[in-house]
Amino acid sequence: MNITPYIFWFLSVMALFSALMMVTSRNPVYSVLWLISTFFAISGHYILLNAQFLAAVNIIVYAGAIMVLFLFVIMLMNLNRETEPQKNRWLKLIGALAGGCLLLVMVAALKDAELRSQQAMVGTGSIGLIKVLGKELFTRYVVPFEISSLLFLSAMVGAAVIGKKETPETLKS
Amino acid sequence: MPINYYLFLSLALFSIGMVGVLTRRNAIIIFMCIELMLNAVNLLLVAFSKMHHLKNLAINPMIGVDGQLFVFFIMVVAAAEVSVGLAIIVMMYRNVHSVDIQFLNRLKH
Amino acid sequence: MAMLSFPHIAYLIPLLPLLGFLINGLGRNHLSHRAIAWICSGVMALAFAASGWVFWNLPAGAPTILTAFDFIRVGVLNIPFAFQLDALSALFLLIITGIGFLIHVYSSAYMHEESASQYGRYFAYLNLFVFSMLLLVMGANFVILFIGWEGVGLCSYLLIGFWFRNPAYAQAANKAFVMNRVGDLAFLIAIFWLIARTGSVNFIDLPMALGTVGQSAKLSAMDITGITILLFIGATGKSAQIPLYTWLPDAMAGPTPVSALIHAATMVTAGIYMIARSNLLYTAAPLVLTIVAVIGLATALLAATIALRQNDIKKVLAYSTVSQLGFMFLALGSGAYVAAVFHVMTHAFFKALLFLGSGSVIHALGGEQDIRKMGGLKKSLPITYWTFLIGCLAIAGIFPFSGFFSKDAILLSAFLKSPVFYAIALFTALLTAFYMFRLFILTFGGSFRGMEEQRHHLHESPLAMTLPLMLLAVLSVVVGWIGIPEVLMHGGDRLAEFLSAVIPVASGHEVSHATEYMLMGLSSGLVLLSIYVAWSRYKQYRSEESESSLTRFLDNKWYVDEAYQAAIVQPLHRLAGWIRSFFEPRILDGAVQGVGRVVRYLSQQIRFLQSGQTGNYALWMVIGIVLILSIQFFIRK
Amino acid sequence: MIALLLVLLPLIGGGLVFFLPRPAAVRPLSLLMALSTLCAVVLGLTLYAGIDSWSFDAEWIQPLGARFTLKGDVLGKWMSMLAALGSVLSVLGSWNTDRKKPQRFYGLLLWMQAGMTIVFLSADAFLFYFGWELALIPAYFLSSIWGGERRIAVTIKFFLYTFVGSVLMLIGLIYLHGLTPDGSFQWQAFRNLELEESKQVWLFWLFFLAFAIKVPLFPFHTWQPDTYEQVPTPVTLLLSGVMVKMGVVAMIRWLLPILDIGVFIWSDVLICLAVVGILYASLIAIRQDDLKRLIAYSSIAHMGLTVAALFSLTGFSNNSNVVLQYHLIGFQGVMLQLFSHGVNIMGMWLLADRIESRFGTRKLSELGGLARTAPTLTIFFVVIALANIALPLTNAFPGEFLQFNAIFHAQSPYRIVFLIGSGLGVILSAIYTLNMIRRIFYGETNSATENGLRFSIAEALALSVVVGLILLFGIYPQAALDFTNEYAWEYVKSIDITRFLTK
Amino acid sequence: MNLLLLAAFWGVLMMFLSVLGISRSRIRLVAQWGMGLLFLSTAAEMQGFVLYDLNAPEMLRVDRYALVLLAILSGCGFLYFLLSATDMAKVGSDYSEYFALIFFVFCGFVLVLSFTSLLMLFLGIEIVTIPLYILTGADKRNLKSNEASLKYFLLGAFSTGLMLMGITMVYGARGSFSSMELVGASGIPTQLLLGGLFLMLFSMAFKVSVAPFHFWTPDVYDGAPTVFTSFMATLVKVAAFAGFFRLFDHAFTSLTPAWQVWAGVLSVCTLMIGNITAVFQQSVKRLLAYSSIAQAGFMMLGIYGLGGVAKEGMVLYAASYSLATIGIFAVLTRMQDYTLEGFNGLAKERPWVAASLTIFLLSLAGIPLTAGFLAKFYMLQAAVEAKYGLAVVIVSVLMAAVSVYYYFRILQAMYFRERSEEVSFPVFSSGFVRVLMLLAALILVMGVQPGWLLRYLYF
Repeated sequence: MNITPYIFWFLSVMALFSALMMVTSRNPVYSVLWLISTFFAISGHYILLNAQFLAAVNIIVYAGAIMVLFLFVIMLMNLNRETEPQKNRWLKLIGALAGGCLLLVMVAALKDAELRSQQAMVGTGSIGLIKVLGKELFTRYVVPFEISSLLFLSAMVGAAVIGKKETPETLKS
Repeated sequence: MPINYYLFLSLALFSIGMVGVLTRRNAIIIFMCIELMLNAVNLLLVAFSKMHHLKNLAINPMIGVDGQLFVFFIMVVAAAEVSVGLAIIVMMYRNVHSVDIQFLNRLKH
Repeated sequence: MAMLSFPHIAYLIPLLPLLGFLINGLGRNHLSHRAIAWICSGVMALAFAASGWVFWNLPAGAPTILTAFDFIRVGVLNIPFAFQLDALSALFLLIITGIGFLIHVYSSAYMHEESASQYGRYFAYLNLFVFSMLLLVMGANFVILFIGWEGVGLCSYLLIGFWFRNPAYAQAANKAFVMNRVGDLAFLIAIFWLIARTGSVNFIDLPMALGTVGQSAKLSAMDITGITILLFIGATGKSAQIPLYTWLPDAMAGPTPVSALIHAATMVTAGIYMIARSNLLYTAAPLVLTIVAVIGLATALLAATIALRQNDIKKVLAYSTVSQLGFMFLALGSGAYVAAVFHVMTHAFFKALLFLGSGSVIHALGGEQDIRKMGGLKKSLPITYWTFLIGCLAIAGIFPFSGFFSKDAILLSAFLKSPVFYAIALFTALLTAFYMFRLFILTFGGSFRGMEEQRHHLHESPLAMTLPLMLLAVLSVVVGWIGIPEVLMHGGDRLAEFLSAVIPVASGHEVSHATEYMLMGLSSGLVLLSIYVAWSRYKQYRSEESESSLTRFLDNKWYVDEAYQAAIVQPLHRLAGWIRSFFEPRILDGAVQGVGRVVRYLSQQIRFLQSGQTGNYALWMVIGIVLILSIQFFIRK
Repeated sequence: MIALLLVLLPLIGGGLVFFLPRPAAVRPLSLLMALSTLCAVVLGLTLYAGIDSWSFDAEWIQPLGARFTLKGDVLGKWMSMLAALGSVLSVLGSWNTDRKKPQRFYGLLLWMQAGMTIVFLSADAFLFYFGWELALIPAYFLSSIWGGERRIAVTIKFFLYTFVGSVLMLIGLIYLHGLTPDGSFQWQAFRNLELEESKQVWLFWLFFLAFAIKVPLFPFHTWQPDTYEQVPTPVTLLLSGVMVKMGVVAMIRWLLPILDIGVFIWSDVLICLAVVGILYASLIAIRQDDLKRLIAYSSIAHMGLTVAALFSLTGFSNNSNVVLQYHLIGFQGVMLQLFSHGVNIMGMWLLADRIESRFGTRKLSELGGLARTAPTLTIFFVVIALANIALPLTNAFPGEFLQFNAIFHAQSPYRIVFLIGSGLGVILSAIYTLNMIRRIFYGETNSATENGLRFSIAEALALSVVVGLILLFGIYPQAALDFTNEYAWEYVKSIDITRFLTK
Repeated sequence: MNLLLLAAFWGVLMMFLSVLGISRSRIRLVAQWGMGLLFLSTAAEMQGFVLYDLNAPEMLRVDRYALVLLAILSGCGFLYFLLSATDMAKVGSDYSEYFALIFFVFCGFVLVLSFTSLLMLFLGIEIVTIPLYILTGADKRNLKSNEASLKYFLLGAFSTGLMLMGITMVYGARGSFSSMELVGASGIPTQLLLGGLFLMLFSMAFKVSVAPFHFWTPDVYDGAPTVFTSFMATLVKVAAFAGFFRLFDHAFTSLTPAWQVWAGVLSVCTLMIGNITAVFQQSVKRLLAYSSIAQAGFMMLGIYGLGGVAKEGMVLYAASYSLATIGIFAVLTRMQDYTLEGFNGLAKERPWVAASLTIFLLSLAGIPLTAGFLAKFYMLQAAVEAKYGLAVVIVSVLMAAVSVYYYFRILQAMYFRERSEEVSFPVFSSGFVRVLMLLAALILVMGVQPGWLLRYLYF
């Protein structure tokens, strides 16, 4: 008797349901909350896959920092009401159809591959541990790690450029 | 777990995110949908990493680390993107007091 | 003269008029009337002298070929710029230069009122005309002949339109050139055909091509028929036969001496010359010969009927030329090449005489050409009167004038061909006599019907004009005697003997002397009768003759011009107009522009895809992805 | 070196003229450059006639395998002479016309000549294409800047139309390039390809369209009358005198020898097009009131004949010398006519330009009576116009004569139809030419034409050269035929496709 | 690697310069010198002079292809700075930051051009695009700029999602992120790999604006400040294409039969949409945006006909297209009126500028004697041998003819029309004109002797 499949199914259903709710919620704040719930479900999957580090980061960074930022912006803009006017019904339908078709196509294309016999290692395996990841990150992956700093630098500069208020004086100088 | 399950789950999440992008008008929610898509990718990456790990356990126990590290980098990038993206949305909001992308139609044809 | 050998002198013949052309053409603004006249007539006189020398010194037997240089020599095709001197060409040389000279002399007085530069231009053209005609008859192959052929066409074009201020004249000139070109096209195709089969266009190679000499024939019966028909079509253009004759009467727009030149010595006889030249081919194509005869006969009759009702002195003469040319073709078609050449010769003299005489009349009347406004000119223009009379008698074929002999030969040949032909030809001859004397009587007989002031100015022409008239009159009488038929005088047909090297004497069936006498008598008697009828009918001419549908039909020249207009010119014109104003801009260019328009239209439509809506953009992307993936995964494979 | 010189002289000369500071010196300098090119050609034909002096080969774009190969075969020599002559005539002919920015005008003119010379001389397909377009660009600017009222719309049509053709040809070139074993653009390499029929059938059209548009062949001609009408005449002179010959030269060099089977398969269609074009253009010319358009259509008709003759040369000889001999006859006609038509049409443009600039109109209906007031013009015009319709003893006659022979010998069941069709063109050409002469020169003068017209020395010189050439090749065409004979013989042997039968 | 280090350093330097508050002309000078230095260092690296070797072959490998393209990019960047640096000042107050961002983008170029791991490709693309989102929105009070920025951001992020999904699927199939073909080629579920490949194809197609993923391009190029449009439309696009090319050249060569036809289809679609839509545009800026789509279609031919010739073509295309477009945009930036009428009569008053523009336009249109022609030539040559190559090539040349039409509209405006009264032309400094002419000269030289550039690809 293995409990893993049950956890898997539970988390999956939760993730899907929350995602659907996120997309369909009219109130942005609800959307954020449903998204956070999705993230939790995904984190649960990570734990199931024994990717502890990622599970933690996902909660802290995504569900914690990023989603709070979203929430913050929504609050700032006072968008926490169901103000969003609805898109053209047809466009919505087509959009949903297109997304559905994509899913269908991908699933149909991939379902009968040899992938069927493959298993993902659940519950065990050391590669998700901080120790292993950290060692890799600072040896083989040090170059991308360093370079991602550039990404942050540019994002920082960018946010500063965008965020600064343009005044006539600054323009003149 | 069969890898197919993970594959279809994340494809489903990915598609849900995509449908959100296609159907919503609020820029922030669209952005959130994109984040959902990224998370679907992350999940699949982790699953694949575990799959390869399982497959090659005997040859090289380190196989599969790449996938998880990639997820880490995706998160990094996502964070950077969020900072810039939200800044842009706020700037937009400052100018037009709306984040409805349907009003973004000065540029066309 | 010791320096000058036969080839040198032969070369001189065409070169002299060319020289005259160049001097006058380039120097016309700097030369006086007198100088121009002297130069032109001088070169013609010299050319005549040279022709005479060549004529007498012509080597017997095989023709003399003088090759100046290679005109076109490509592969198997060799077209030398060569002259062929034999009996036929020598004879024509004499006629052309002789009559040409007289016409030059005559013109020097006739055109005296033109300004010096126009005068020079006129004579330059005249010289060029003679040069082209000399090229035509001297050419040793079809191409050189064709060069001259086109050259005379060009000159006639230039001269017909000489008085260029009158648009109608220019129109007439165009018509002449274009109709000639129609014939020329057929001629050219015949040449191509000949080249294709034999690789040669030289006259001396014809026997070989026909297989009469040496190896087997290169030309099949089909080839010969085709080539001869095409050549004949060419001849109908140049020699004004049905269906291409209508330009000739219109060509009267030019100065009268030019008409004389065209009708008598040059141009229109080219067709006869060409067929006589290629008689070997024609003899081998009996079917074509019959066609030639029929066409000739029909033309002769048609033109004669039209001439009956013409009132313009020159037009009557023009139609008479067409008719006489028809006679000549009848002779050719009957295989009597010599008779045709003979008639060319006699016709040259009396037609030149008649035209120059008519020029004298017109000159005296200050440009009047309508015979209804003439009459009674006998007293004031005695020389013209007498010479014109001789011309009329000659053309009517009264013994012993030259026309009698040549026409008699033709009638005889027609009789040999078919009695029906003979009957029609005889009838035509009667008509000829009738309309010529109608013309003569209306012009010179009765009393003057013109205006008073014209009457005061009536005068005989100057010597430079009358002298050629008198000379021609004498010649018109005597020239027929070189071809006295065998029946009248044994060995009298010196012409046939002379030409026998070029034109083999046909060994056809002969008619008995009795029949010949009878035919001769019949035609002479009927012609005299016809003259009498004309005299009795027109001696008291006052005003309009009676109108009937037949006369109206004749007045309008059988409506041939109108038919051509309606059947060819107008449809072509309309088609061209339709193409120009509809098909070209709308359909062809429209298609080109249409591509541009479609692109612009698409551009206008496609840019609406760019709706500005971010959601739509993403949607398009996803649709693209779905399409590509589904095709890739489910349809390709 | 001569070959290189022929390209470099106008190229550098054009550059010099283009940047000349003083407008006054422009015309003498450009005349000098044009004349020196002509001298170079003449020198190349006489003193330095060896094949060495007419060949030039240099490394060019190595990665592509494109080389800068100029090879003056007889065709090349013959046509570069025409190009040099055209440029001299066009400078002379516009000697007294004042234009804004003459430096640019004449500079571009010389560059155009350089491009055309490259086309005529190049033995490398890439270089050929280069020259093909190089000639077009200056023409575009010349036309658009100095042209008539509708110049912008018309020249873009002209440019686009020819451009579409040439890029299709480019594809063909690239394709053939890909098939060569060593990745070469050399003519010889293309020639050695021996493509199978299935490829030739469609490859043919890629090339043919470009050339047909250039010539132009019915129904691809619609750019031409508009362009000639709007373009300044010295340019038209080069366009119709020399540039349209590029199309035929290209067919001779790049189409018939390389895609011989394709050409043969389509030859019936092509000759048919050409013949229809002759009749069609002639008919339009009859109803044309605009002098320049009339000349343009006449050019279409005459080039149609040349093309018809050219395509009549393909086929099987079965190694029969006689058939080849007849092909030789036809090809000689094409060669002669290429030059003759160039000379004649240039003469026509010189005169048309003079008439337009003097009387301010080129409508036939607004002219008239010039024979009285402008006799010299009349003589030149009549001589050149009659040469244009191939009157004997003018230069076009031997050419057209031989060409008709070619059509007569075409290996087509319809050759008689073709012959008669193109023959009718001869009649129609007489009609429109005489109409034109009649309407310009005959009749009464009007206020515009009563003052007549005098030629300057330069113009008279240019016209005299034209007339001189007309008479020279009219009376003694053998001079030209001898020059081209050997080449023509080799050529007709080379385009014979009998060798494919034996395979 | 020289360029990566120097660019990062210069980016940080520029960042601090803004804080120091020195004058704009100094800032500009530093930036220009820096860019010149980048070019020189790359040139030096080609001669074997390496400042610092990062030594991470499974992440980055700077090969000759990357070096040549980097040299072209930095060279063009230098010219771009020379021409347009002053115009950036008009966009907004953060003068120095713009430079910093551009230098960071150059770091991204290095990654995109020399990646051997899909991770680096992803990072590179992100480093390139994130600053671009900012630059697009740099004109903060201009609603068009805002809008462009937001559109670009949303769609860009969306396409990033696609790309990541693609990378993930490839990883799933291969077990490695290496972009080298050899690794993990055994026992692959091909469908998964193919799915990943296609998703990557789509997202790269988005980055280089290939139809039907091009929709962002006209709006963003139109909305962005013109100086930055110039940068995006040229260097960024070229770099993205080079990365695209490198990816498919290295990673997916053995799968060519699967995607090649699609590359052809995309390229045809792009050519048609880009060219045909451009025909109707009245604004030169928007026209150039569509033209850049059209040019992308041509570059796509290089991917379609992947191989040796295509690589050379890509290099040549990169150079010729960048030079020409930079030149045109540099002039356009300074024009008062962006419509076609605004160019009327330019040739008369600014002959040298007009002459240079002419050469740029001719090059874009692919007229011989210019580098643009040769670039197109190489592309056609590469494509013609591919499957269905002939049809694709015929469509593309016909579309090239359409492009001639709209490029020549600008020519016509400059040369054949009269200036309208209310428009006055800017005064171009002599230095500006000289640089412009240098660009034109480079295009001409490359048009006659491309070998001088291409030989750096080998040896």
